[in-house]
Amino acid sequence: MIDFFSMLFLLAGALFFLAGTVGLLRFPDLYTRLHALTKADNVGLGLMITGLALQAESLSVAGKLVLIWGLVLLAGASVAYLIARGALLRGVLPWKR
Amino acid sequence: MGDLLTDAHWGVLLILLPLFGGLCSFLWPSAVKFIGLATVSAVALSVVGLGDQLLATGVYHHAVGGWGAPLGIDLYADGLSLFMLMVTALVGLGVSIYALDYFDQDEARRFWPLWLLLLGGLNALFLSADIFNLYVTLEIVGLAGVGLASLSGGGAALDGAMRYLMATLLGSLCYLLGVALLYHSAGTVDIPLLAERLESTPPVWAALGLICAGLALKTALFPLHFWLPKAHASASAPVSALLSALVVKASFYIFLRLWLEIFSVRTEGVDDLLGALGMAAIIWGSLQALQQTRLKLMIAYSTVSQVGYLFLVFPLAAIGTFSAWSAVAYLVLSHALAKSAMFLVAGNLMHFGGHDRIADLDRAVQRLPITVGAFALAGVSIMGLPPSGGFIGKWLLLNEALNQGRWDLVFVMMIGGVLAAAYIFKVLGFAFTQAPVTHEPKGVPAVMEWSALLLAVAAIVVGFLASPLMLILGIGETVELMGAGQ
Amino acid sequence: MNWHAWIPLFVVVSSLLPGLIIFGLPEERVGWRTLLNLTGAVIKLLLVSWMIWGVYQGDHFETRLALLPDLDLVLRAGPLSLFFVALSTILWLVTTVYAIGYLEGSPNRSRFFGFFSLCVTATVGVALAGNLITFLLFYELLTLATYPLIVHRGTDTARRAGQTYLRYTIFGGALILLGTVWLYQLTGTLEFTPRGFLSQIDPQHYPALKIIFALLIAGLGVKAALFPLHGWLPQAMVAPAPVSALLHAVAVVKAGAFGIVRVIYDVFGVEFSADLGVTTPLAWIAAFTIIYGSLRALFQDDLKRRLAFSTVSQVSYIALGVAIAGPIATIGGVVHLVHQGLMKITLFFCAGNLAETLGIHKVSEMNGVGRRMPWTMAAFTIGALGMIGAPPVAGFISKWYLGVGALEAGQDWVLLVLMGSSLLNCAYFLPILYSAWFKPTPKSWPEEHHFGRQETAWALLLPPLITALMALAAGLLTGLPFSPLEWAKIIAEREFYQP
Amino acid sequence: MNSPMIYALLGITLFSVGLYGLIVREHLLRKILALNIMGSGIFLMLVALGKRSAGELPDPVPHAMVITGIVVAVSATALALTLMLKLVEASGSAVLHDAPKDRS
Amino acid sequence: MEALDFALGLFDILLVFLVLSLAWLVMSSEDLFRAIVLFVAFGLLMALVWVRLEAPDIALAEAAIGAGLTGALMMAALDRLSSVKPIQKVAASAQRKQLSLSSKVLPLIALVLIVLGLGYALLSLPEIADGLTPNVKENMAQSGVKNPVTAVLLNFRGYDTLLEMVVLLLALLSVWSLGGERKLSPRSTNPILGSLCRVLVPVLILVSCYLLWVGADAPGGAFQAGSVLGAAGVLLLLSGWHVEQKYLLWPLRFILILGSGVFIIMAAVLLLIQGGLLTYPVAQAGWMILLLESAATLSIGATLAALFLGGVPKSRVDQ
Repeated sequence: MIDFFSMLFLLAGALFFLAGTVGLLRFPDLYTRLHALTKADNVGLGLMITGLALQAESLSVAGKLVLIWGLVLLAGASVAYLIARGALLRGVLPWKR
Repeated sequence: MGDLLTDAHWGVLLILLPLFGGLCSFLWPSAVKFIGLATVSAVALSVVGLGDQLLATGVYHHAVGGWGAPLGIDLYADGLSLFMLMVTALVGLGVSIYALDYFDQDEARRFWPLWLLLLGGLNALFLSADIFNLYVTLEIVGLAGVGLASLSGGGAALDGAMRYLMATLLGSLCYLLGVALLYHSAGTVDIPLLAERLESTPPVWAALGLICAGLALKTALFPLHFWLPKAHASASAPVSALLSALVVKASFYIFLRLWLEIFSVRTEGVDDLLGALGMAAIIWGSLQALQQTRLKLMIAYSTVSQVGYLFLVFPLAAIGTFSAWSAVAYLVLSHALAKSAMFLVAGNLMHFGGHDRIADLDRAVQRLPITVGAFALAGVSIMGLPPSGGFIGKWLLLNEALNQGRWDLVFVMMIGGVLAAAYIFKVLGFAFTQAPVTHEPKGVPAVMEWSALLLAVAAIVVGFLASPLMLILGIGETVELMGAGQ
Repeated sequence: MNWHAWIPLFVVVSSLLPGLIIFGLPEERVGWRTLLNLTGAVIKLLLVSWMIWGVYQGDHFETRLALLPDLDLVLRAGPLSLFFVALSTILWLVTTVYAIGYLEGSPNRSRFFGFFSLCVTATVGVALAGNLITFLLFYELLTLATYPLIVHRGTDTARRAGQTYLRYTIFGGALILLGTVWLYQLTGTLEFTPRGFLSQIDPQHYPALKIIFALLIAGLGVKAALFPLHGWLPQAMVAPAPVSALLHAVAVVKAGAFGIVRVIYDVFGVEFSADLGVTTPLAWIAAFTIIYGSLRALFQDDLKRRLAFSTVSQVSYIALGVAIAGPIATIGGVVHLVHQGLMKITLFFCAGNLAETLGIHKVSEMNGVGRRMPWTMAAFTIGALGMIGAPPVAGFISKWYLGVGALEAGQDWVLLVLMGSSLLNCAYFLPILYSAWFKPTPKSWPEEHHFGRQETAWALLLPPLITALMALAAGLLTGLPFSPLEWAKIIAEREFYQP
Repeated sequence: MNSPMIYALLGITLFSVGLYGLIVREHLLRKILALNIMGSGIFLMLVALGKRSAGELPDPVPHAMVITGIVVAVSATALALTLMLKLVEASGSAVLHDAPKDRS
Repeated sequence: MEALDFALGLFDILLVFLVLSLAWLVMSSEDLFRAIVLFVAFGLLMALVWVRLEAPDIALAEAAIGAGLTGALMMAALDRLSSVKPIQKVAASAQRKQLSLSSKVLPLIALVLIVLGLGYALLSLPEIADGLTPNVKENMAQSGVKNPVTAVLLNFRGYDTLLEMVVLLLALLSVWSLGGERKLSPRSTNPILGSLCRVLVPVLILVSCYLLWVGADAPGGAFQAGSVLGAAGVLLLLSGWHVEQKYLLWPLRFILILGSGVFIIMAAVLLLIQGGLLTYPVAQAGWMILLLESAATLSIGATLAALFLGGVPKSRVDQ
């Protein structure tokens, strides 16, 4: 049962990563790529962590996994903001149709 | 008391003292000169202590951490190591005294910590019996060398330092790859154990090639010498002296040590290749030195050619004897003393006239007689004229070459000597004449003049100390065994 | 303590130490410098006299210091070495006096006298060397010590002359080094032994020995100015006069010639060299050099250059005498070592006096100089006559023994050489004497200096007079027990007759 | 061929690629990158071959060596980068120019 | 099980391919910025490789130092490089020069030859070799720690580590000697960076302590902990951390030499007591190693951050 949920979460996570990567490659400009990347990665990683945490031997391992997710969320969000801000300041214009 | 002295761990002290001194001099920049000189003197005394110990008890062996090879690292000192430590202490002491007056306060604060750590690295290198540990010491020596080379900060010095850094890192990496191959071939990095376990297999051959190439690059063996002239010529004088006299010899020592203990029986053809490169280095380096118009570049190219002499020993050692090895040790010693003296002289002349153009030395003989005298004496040793350390080394090497009928080596050595005389006397000749444009000379501190002279005189005096020095070299019989065991 | 084991070393040190101290003396301490120089010279003279007396009685003087585990530095006093040591010691004393006068007031005298002493140290070392490696050591030291003297004036010409000198001598030194190592490798010893140490050697090494002989002689021939290795000598004339005097009469040229004698007598042995067939080519080269040098001298207007080519010619008498390989010729050759020294140094002193006092550098400027400087020119005349070989000056003795020796050894052609050379000597010396004494004095000299009532300074005048008298005495008093001729006979006896 | 050997071969290939870059590329920053890649290759080989042991655990000694090596590498890199910056400041170029005379 | 092996094999091959192509791209890409980004990616993939090779200690070190700090150093250098001079032009002219056949093709041939030669050498090594595994296992009980890598680093080959600390210090000394004084950057006006710092730095310090502590028994140790600490330092420097000048003199220097200093003193003391360089008494080995590691962690962290700064730090005078 647990194995099944694990697999489910992991596959879902992988799907998000895939989508994020496709976005990274296909989206037209920096801001949209950033959007795809961070959003997908954050959710994807969260799903994966959940899937892995289900398999964890002890609560502390699961805790560590969640901690990692928290750190990545924090770092990802901040860095995405910093990159976008830097780009704006350097005069990179958002894409328009 | 006597027991205390012979039982003391002089070898370990030789490593810890300069490292500790380096840290202290970093921590208390205002006292660098005092800390530096005290440390270097203490190191010199410890070398004497170690020498005394070795003469009494034979080789020194210390298993770090009490583990012993192959798990732990062994320190090991025999005659050859002691000899190198002695060279280092002698040159180090001379250059240190010189540096007292050479650097201003700011430069001194940067120089001394680097130099003391370099000294620690060199000592550790000469005492190590572990090829991975040798890698780490090589890196200490290399990085400290680069730091020192860039000390004076001008564009040329930075350029030289950069070349040096690239070469030394590449050399280290090649060496490390060789070490990795050896470790996985024999399951140990301890030199004596490697000597027992290694067989002539492809990985060992590959390791030999890589280690030789890496060390040859660091030793600036022709044609891998391209980095040396600029790096050595553009550094400040005491640094050039240390680099040319000691740092180049450190990698050569590893070369020699590994050859003696590990590779000697497994090499055919490699020794001849090294000999051929040595010969090319002698000729090429001398010719280049002859063409230089700047003194420091000339001295640097002279190092390239003198390094060539060191490599002549490999073809001779295949069926060689003790005298071939002592010849090379002697050349190392006398070249270290003479070359450091020469670079210090160049420093004096630059300080004096603000340049080092050979043609404009402008009656330096009259104005700086001690300095020019030092150059001349050092030159005698470099040319290999009697009586000097260089002569003894050359005599032994010539003798061995003739014994084995290696006329090619004999001729190259003769030509090299004549060429060396040509470039050295070119300098001396211009030191007598008046330059077309005279300039207001600056006085040179006496300490700087005398320390250069002392090193040069030492290069001559060792020409009379062959018997005791060979006694020292014979400790542990590594050298003798290798000579006889072919 | 066994003094005999240290005297040879003391002899060397007696000029080395003053030299080193003089380097440290400030320029203006003239008194101290003179004192040191003269004290050293006198002590050396005393020590050498002691050794001569001792060796005459059969004592053994030898200093031995370990250089390498199986190779020693040896200083040994034998008849041949003492012969040369005595010459250099006496002439050093005289030349020092002369140099003090000559260089008065000129710059860098401490350096000059320092190297001057080193130069003599090296010469004495060359003389006393008891084996080939010691010889080589001092021989190279001589090269190094003379270089600063040659470039002493610091002009561009001087520097170039110095470069030329080094080009020749360093090359020569390398040849000797090669020959020495090779010899050592073949025999395992380098010890000078009367009649050589090679006669027992395996004949398969003969070709190698011939090459070694050629290497050694070529290397020595550079300093001895054997044709075609003489090129440096005339150029080296830019040096101050005392240096030229010392270079030609005692130090450099003689060290080369002495080395040739050593190699033939004490390394190869006369008989063995003759058996090897290497002496005849040497004799030919020497003979050619004699004629060639004289011919070149004939066409020099510069006085010192003329004397230089004369040296090229005269020194080869020594090599010739030795190469003829007979006892009497040996006496002639060896004794010429001293005779030529006495005569040539006189000539150079006189040339220096002319230059210093009157600014005369050329033969063509010497008209009537005999009346302005009679004493100097008298000494010059004695020297010149000696060179020609006119009795009773010393040169006659040398040529006589050479000629008789050549006849005895069946090498009659040498006589022709001697005669030709003497004629040439006449041709380049007699016109000088003629114009100096008999041509009218010009109104003014190129650059005249006055020294009170004498024709020139005492320190400049006395040395040539003394050496000229000695040259005369060596020719007249040949029968006295310590005369050069007697001593040369002892050497020849040792080489040819002793068991 | 087992997977450690594949990684060991990757190691030497990285070493060679780095060496190639070091020789061919002229910009100093690239040379520094090249040295780092060479180092990684050596480390990889060292550790990968340590997995040949018969026991369960890989040989820990190469691991320790590699950690040492990584620290050495970062030290050297930092020094090289600073030196490069200073050199560019002084000479205006991030390429080492060889005077033809000094070429060998 | 077999399926897993196959999948892992496939994964290995994919990873090898990726690492290799990244390395090639790092070397061949024309844009330096791109090359550095690729190099960081290369480092991260290398960390993965280390995990595959069951070398978690190295994986941690590689991720923190190899990819993280080295990347940061290079980025910072590139940034300063472009502020010094328009380097693109220089690079472009350099490119044009190298299009010649011999300068590019010959090294390529040499490369292939080296790979073939070394590959042959590797393949002729014995299939199974224990190396020093048995020796380590045998002596683990006396080492004072339970993580074999830590045992080798701090005990069996502790002397190497001592010298390695010296190497690190040397690099810093050289950088300081070269770089001259460098002012700490001004406080960032960016609110997010500041808050990120405030959250992340304590976490990093915590992680560092954890790594240090756990190193005795499990993957981790002074180097990993130190590099995490160094990362925290870099973050602080970027966000414009203010340090008063008085702390930048003696106290900073003290922290910088603490690691090597404690190592040397420990070595000397043990030499006196035990008669051997770094010969720990078995009973005390554990805490001694921890002491050494703690000091080393502080030094490594401080040194790495200082290396990032690239010169002798000097307090800015903004207040």
